[in-house]
Amino acid sequence: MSEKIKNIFIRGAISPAFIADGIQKHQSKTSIGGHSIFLGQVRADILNEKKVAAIEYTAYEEMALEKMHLIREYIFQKYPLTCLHIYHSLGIVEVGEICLFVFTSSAHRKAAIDACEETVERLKLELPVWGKELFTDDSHQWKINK
Amino acid sequence: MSEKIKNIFIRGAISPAFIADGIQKHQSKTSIGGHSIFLGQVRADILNEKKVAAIEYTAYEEMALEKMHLIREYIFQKYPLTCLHIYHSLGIVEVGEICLFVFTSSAHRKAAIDACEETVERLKLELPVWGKELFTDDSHQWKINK
Amino acid sequence: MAIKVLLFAQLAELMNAKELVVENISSTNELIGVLEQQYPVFKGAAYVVAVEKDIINANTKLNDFSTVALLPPFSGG
Amino acid sequence: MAIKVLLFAQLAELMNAKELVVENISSTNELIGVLEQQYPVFKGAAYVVAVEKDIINANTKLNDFSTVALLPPFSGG
Repeated sequence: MSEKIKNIFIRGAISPAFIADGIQKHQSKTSIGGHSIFLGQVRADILNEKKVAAIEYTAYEEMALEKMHLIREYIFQKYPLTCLHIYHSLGIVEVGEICLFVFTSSAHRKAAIDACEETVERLKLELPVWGKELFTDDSHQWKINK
Repeated sequence: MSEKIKNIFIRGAISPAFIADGIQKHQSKTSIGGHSIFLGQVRADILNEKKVAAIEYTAYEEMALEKMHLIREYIFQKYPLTCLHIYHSLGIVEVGEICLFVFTSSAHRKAAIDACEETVERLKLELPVWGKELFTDDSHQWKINK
Repeated sequence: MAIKVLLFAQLAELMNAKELVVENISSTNELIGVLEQQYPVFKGAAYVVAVEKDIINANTKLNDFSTVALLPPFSGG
Repeated sequence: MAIKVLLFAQLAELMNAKELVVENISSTNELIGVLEQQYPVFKGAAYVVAVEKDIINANTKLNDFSTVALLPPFSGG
């Protein structure tokens, strides 16, 4: 799977229609028996009595794409996948909107499910991406991942 | 979570637009931070040189809905979920089309991911649903789950 | 004593029927014995038995109008 | 020896800059020493250092036109 480096970044939120389109495109791949999808959605967290209105994402894009490429190669070696797609928002994503879309497909469900989870965990740890939590009172705070 | 028994059955394939609609509806639930989705897709398996063209699903519907209700209650007790939706096709689903849609949502990703996987495993084991593999030569065979 | 017997998947296909009504039966073991005697397809067929939508693991008493379902191995999803 | 230093997130905000060019630097430890001396915000700031997009765990020699990135804790996804 030594493909060229793919872009994963999308400006703004990831729309349900974009996700549907991704699913639709896989209907011609008839060796697939299962898809696993993870979606990250911006939560209206309350931090010190301030409410999150949106998250603004920035990234060290070149490095993130290189790291994502290595994660992809690792995941494809570890699991018998047909496909692996990753999309991450940059810029402002409002509360309730989707900022992360990880999509794995395989002949049998176990590979897709495990690969999806491991990809999500690894990209959260390893990609140089930052979320700035924008509060309803116009103040902000840098997000901390658990 | 002692709700009334929900229907899970849909006639024919589950469309990408239906899935997108399900995702869209959750954008107003701003306590959600992650969604996990599993999709079962009909595979063009080759069995004894015959190629699967479609699967026809039947069920003991009343029993399946009761069992699914019990699984739902168990999953909601075990995981801190915001939502859990399950849809399964009945009737004919062509190769490449989607026959199962399991959709979990939670504040933090782990609950949604684990609950989705466990729901899929349990419903495959416990729901009285049968797939009849229809081959391209008009013969058929009853599906065996691994 | 009329027992309603629901058939699914392979069993419905082999019997060319989705439902049977069997008279004078008071337990699941008795029902299975009668079915195997009358219809050879039940011998060696793989299925579990549900009474009123609950799968049973031992001989179970049946009442008039009990519903018994014979369920081949599930293959949903 | 001109080193390009990329800043992100909190560090870019505190410095009000996304990029610095620092002269006469030959290693990452030297670079960090100079930055901490000139800009107090770097003292006690949480970040890892990447040289040419690879995170380093020990002092690393820098060349002319090396690109060093200072990366606060990641919070994507």
